[in-house]
Amino acid sequence: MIDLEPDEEQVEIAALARSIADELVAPSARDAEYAAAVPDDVWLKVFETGLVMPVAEEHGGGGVPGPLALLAIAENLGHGDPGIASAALWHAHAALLVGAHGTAEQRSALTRLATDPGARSAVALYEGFGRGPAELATSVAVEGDQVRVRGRKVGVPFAASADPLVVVGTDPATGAVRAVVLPHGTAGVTVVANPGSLALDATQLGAVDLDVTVPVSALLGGPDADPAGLLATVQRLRLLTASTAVGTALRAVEYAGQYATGRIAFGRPIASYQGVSFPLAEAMMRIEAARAELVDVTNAVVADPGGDHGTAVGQAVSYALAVAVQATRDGVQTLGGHGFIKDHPVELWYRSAATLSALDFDPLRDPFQARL
Amino acid sequence: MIDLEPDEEQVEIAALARSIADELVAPSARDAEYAAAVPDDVWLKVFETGLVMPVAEEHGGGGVPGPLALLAIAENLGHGDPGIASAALWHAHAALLVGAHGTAEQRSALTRLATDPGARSAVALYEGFGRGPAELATSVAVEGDQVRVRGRKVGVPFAASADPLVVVGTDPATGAVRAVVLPHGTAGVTVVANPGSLALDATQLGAVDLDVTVPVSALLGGPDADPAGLLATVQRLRLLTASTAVGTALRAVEYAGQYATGRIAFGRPIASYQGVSFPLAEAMMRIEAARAELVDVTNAVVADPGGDHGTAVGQAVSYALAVAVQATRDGVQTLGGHGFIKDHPVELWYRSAATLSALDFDPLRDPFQARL
Amino acid sequence: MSYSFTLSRPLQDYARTLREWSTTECRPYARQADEQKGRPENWREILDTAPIPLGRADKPELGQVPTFEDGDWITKLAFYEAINYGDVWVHPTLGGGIGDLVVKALGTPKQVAEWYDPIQQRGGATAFALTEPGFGSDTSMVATTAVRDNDSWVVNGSKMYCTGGAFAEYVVVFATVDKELGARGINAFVVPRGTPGFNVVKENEDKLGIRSWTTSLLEFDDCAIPLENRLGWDVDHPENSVGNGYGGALGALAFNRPNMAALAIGLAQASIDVVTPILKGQQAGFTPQRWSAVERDLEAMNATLERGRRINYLAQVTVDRGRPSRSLAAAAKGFAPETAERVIRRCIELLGPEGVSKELLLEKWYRDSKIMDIFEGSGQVQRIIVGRTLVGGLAG
Amino acid sequence: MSYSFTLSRPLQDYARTLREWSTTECRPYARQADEQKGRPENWREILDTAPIPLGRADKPELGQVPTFEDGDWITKLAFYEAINYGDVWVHPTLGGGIGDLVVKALGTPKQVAEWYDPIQQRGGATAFALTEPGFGSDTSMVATTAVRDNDSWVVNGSKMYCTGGAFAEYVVVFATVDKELGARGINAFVVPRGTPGFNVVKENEDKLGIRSWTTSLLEFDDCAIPLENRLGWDVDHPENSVGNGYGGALGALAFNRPNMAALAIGLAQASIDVVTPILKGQQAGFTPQRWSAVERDLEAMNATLERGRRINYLAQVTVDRGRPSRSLAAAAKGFAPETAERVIRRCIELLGPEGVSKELLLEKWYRDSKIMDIFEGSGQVQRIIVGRTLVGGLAG
Repeated sequence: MIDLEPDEEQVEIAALARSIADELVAPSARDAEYAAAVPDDVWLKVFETGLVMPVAEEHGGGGVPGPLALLAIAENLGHGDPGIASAALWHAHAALLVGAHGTAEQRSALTRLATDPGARSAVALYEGFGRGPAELATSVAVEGDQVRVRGRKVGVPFAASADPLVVVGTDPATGAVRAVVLPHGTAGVTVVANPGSLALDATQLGAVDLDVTVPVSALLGGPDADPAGLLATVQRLRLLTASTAVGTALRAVEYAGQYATGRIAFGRPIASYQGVSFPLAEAMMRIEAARAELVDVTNAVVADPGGDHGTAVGQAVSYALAVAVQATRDGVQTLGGHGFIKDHPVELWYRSAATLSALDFDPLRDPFQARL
Repeated sequence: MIDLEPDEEQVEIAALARSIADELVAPSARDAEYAAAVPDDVWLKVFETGLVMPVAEEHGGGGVPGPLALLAIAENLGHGDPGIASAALWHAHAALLVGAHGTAEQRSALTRLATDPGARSAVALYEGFGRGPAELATSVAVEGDQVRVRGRKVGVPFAASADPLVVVGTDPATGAVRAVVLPHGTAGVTVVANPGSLALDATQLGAVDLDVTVPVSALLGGPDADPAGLLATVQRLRLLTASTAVGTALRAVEYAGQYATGRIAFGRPIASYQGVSFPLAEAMMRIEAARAELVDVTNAVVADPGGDHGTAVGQAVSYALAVAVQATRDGVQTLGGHGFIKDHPVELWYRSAATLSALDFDPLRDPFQARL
Repeated sequence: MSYSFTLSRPLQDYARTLREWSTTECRPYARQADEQKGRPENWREILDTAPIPLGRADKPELGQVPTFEDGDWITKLAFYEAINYGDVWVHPTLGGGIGDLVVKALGTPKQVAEWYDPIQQRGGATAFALTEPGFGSDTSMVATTAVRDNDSWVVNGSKMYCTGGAFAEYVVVFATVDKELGARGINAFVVPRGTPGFNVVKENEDKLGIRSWTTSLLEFDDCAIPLENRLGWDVDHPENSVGNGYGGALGALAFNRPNMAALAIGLAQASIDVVTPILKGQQAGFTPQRWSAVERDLEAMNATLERGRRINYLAQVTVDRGRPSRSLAAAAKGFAPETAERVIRRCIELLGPEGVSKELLLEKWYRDSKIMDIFEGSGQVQRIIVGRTLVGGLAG
Repeated sequence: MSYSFTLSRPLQDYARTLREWSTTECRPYARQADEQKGRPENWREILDTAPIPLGRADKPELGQVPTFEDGDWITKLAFYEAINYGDVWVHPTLGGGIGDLVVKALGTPKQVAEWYDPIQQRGGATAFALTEPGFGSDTSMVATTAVRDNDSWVVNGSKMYCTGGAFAEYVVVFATVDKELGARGINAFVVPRGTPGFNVVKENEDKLGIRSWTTSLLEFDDCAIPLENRLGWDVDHPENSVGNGYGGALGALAFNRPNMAALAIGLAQASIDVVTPILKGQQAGFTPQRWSAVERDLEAMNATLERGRRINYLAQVTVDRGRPSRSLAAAAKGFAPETAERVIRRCIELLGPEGVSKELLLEKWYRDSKIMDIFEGSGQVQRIIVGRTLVGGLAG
């Protein structure tokens, strides 16, 4: 039945994430960007909340929040700063995958992630070309007691330092999704240096070329891992990233609304012009729609991990990112010349939303259209 | 060089068309719709202006206006009423094609069209499926001294009465565009009854199924007709129809603007709300862009009839129709409840633009997008 | 699941049954209802074929819409979408108008006993007249006047878009007793049919769409009604007056907005569902690239309607929980109707000239749908309300 | 052809040569200019490589932009698009600022002789300070004051977005002599560099894009200048004053708007032309359906930029013909910059993470382009102006 009341865990976790975002993450956004890294003290404090290290208690973590709680964490941290939020969440994604699908041995390695704030892990997922996870061209081929991984991953967080790097690909024999857990320094992992990006520099995005042969024990969940379950979790990672963008969009719209109430032009606060308030209202409506879609599709994926959710996830991700791009754009536009200078954070959100949008973009789902 | 000053012919013809549109066409719009035919007296008066019967003087006509003058006629008549304008123009299209590409014998038959206001002719062009004229599936096959025409045409004006009906198709042997001139009553022409349409009822749109065998003399321009020239003229017919829609769009925006200056809500004329004036301003900008594109692409087609203008014409038509659909929609929206009742003509323009849009629609060029 | 957009199975089943019934039994009368500008004459018989209770005002004995655990307002959303999926003519036949509901909302106990209770017991048609030719969204502009003349209120003015106004037993007319007072001067008056000076100028307005909905253009020309017909006002015991209640009454109407959005979604979903099999049958006519574009459009349209449904749910859950959100209601109404227009138009375009032909209902639904972004607050009004969550009262 | 959107062959050739030169010789410095927040130090040498005259202020002897039969303002459009196609850093290096042009427009003959003519003869940098932290589009809100104190005007206030303000010989500062007078009280004052109280708070503001354009944040703190530095005002012979000229001067700036739209088109076209060959090289990585979508996007983006060019032409032809249209200028500025943003973003998205990397210039051009829908009147301001053609002064 329809029940749109978040449960206690969701409410509490969302509130905690929002307070961390407001008090800690948001004020550190510029520092993280300039340093191209989350400042150590900020990372440590976020780490200590346990919000972004979803590891079971038996492995030294604070437990794995539920799927909707995770969405709420992503959105609320994104409300603080998309750069720091993405860095923290994308590190957490590796733990999520390993915790949900790893062998006992792989899971036991989570203890390090759960206890060492200096650890950085990542999932190498995206390949560009609009490919969804079921279409990945990176091959993960079992050859006897070895696994050979070949392909090119782009938009990989902590590309040069992730330990482990969980690489998602498909098994050329079956077409099914597979993943491997690669420790830092694995031979055949070539990081393509990235001189920086439009935004999200704290996530240290890079491309990775892979031609790796490792023992079959590196296969996430081993040779008999359930590909459907893995695929479902990977889809959820995409939804979580989209949720971060929704949080940023909301923040941009709130900020712009606040600014518009105080800024005077032609004798009135600019918020009193519908040319200013309508785009913000439009953004609010779309943000509600995008958030609801992320929740609903996450529920569907969780309820039926074996189902084909490619279309639904693709639509939800594409829509949420497009909404975030437009909302952050309208945020800058509302501030006008002030939106273009770094005294205000709207320009950072504008860059960040476009960056997130480029990571997971499908030309089939979001055709170009000039405004009509 | 850039020269955006219309010449004397264009200016005079546009002015004449506008005055006919304002004084004669616009006031008859409802009558034409109720009768599903242009009232005889209106048709006669429009006919007598010579604007919409482009026939050379040697065949009893008043001469063929230049390509841009024709665009201006279409736009200005569309400014009066898209239903009457389309009826008159689509009748004229047959004369344009025959005059430009017909054999001497075919052209001599234009005298009847030029002198008999009771004549109705038409071009059967559209097939749906987003097909451009070079892709038509209707086959026009020369078999010895006969021509066999097979296919289905939709959106055919005066489907049940056109004399002649000029059918455009492609030669299955060469893939080139061909047309045949079919007198009314040709065996094998089956008109599919249409119970009426969303709008443009005065054009008596219908579908026509064709399985016709006629002497080769029915081939427009004979067996050796230049397909490139024919294709170029057919492309111009599409641009002319789009121009009609632009005229209607302009009228809708002007009407809505006028209404908005007088209508009061919340203490002010509604035109003073940017939520009202911005969509109209947006429409004006797009109308300028659409009109300019139709002119530019028409020039390109005329300058190089042998060139491949499929993309340019497709873009121009698709854009102009999309602009018209949105502008007429915003016209209704501006009037609100009054826009929804027949006391005002905006609802008629709304229906007409959507109807024109459905005639020549390509899903590749105008992807669906909910508003962001 | 503690946070779910999925309807309960019983409500899903009810809605599916309703949708199938409205498609099978009611849709065949859609063209006729449009052309004749009214519900089919045998509407009662048609409604009698419903396998589930519809909550008919004319036959209350057939039962109300059941209660579902999802909540009453969520149920309404499913109900409105499903019944309108067949066609727009069906839903207005279920109720006898909303004049009596206004009496209930605004009247004194005595007035409720006189004009509301009997309608509940025996059925009957009532109407509500607010909109005037001179205003739409700005209801504070009511220009119809009610002037006291000894033992009467004398009403003068014009009303448009009065649903069922030509047939109702009485029309609840909003009129101002004192223009100086602005919105506070606006009161509601019960004007019985047959009162001298109550003229039906046009029984059913000539409209772009929803032609089967009888909306009347009315004129009140020195129309005198008894003093006690002013709702909320006790002529003998002024201390018992409950006030004009105008703002509150209109405020409550705000929560009907998602229902109207659901109507729009119903039409748009029906359009998609009509064209999809036709297009699939014609697939061979499209180039592979165009077919891919068609499939993409269909996917995108279904997805956007789902978005509209979810905003509707978000809005109406707040009503069911007793903490109604005006801004979510406005977001719901701001989103779906405009989207539905686009969806229906695209369905037409994908079919080409076949899409605009009266052979199909698409052209009708396109006309019907336009009002949904206009009535009960236009898209612009909804954006003002949503904007207030960001910039407060400056949005306007 | 008597009605044509095609540039003359000589102008086409000039523009192509300019575009190729800016791409080959200037674009390689684009990243550096962005990072160092200024033009390359060897900008003069780079400009020296141009095979065609650019109209350089620093070396007038190299020649002005040639005259073409298309008209001077049409020529400007082709010029701005082509030179910005290489990168945004190039174009501002050609001129020495526009302070002297304001002197020419607003000054008395004596003032023109003192501050305009020498700059024309020997070159030199001047600046123009209008925008303040407290306002953008609404220039009537100038809060900087100029108060007469015996033989001086004493200027107080802050100015932002002052291009070249930190380096200019003098800055033409807009200040009000009497706030009560509103726009009529606003006058322009020549404030030479080095005047006590003229403080450069920030040499170059920290901006999202166009970082190589030195825009200064300035502060005037009891900055006293001679009486004769008030433009258009003859201190000795008030009867020779030409008035503040404020409205007219700003009005004339309106016709620069399509030039700014042309800058945006240049960046967007450069983006398309950069990604197209990359994407074609990667075609094998796309499914056929997606590749079809990519091709469709590229086609649509090129078409929409053509639309922007045509509106630009429509606008500037009116200026060349001496009947300048403010509304067409506004339509041009309202159309292309917002469209260009979308185009560049889509180019980025089509490339995926490669598109946001600083390996390419797309991410920079995306940042650069944003200002173009803001400065010289935001998109909203342009829509107000266009709206006036429909609803007159009510648009606002």
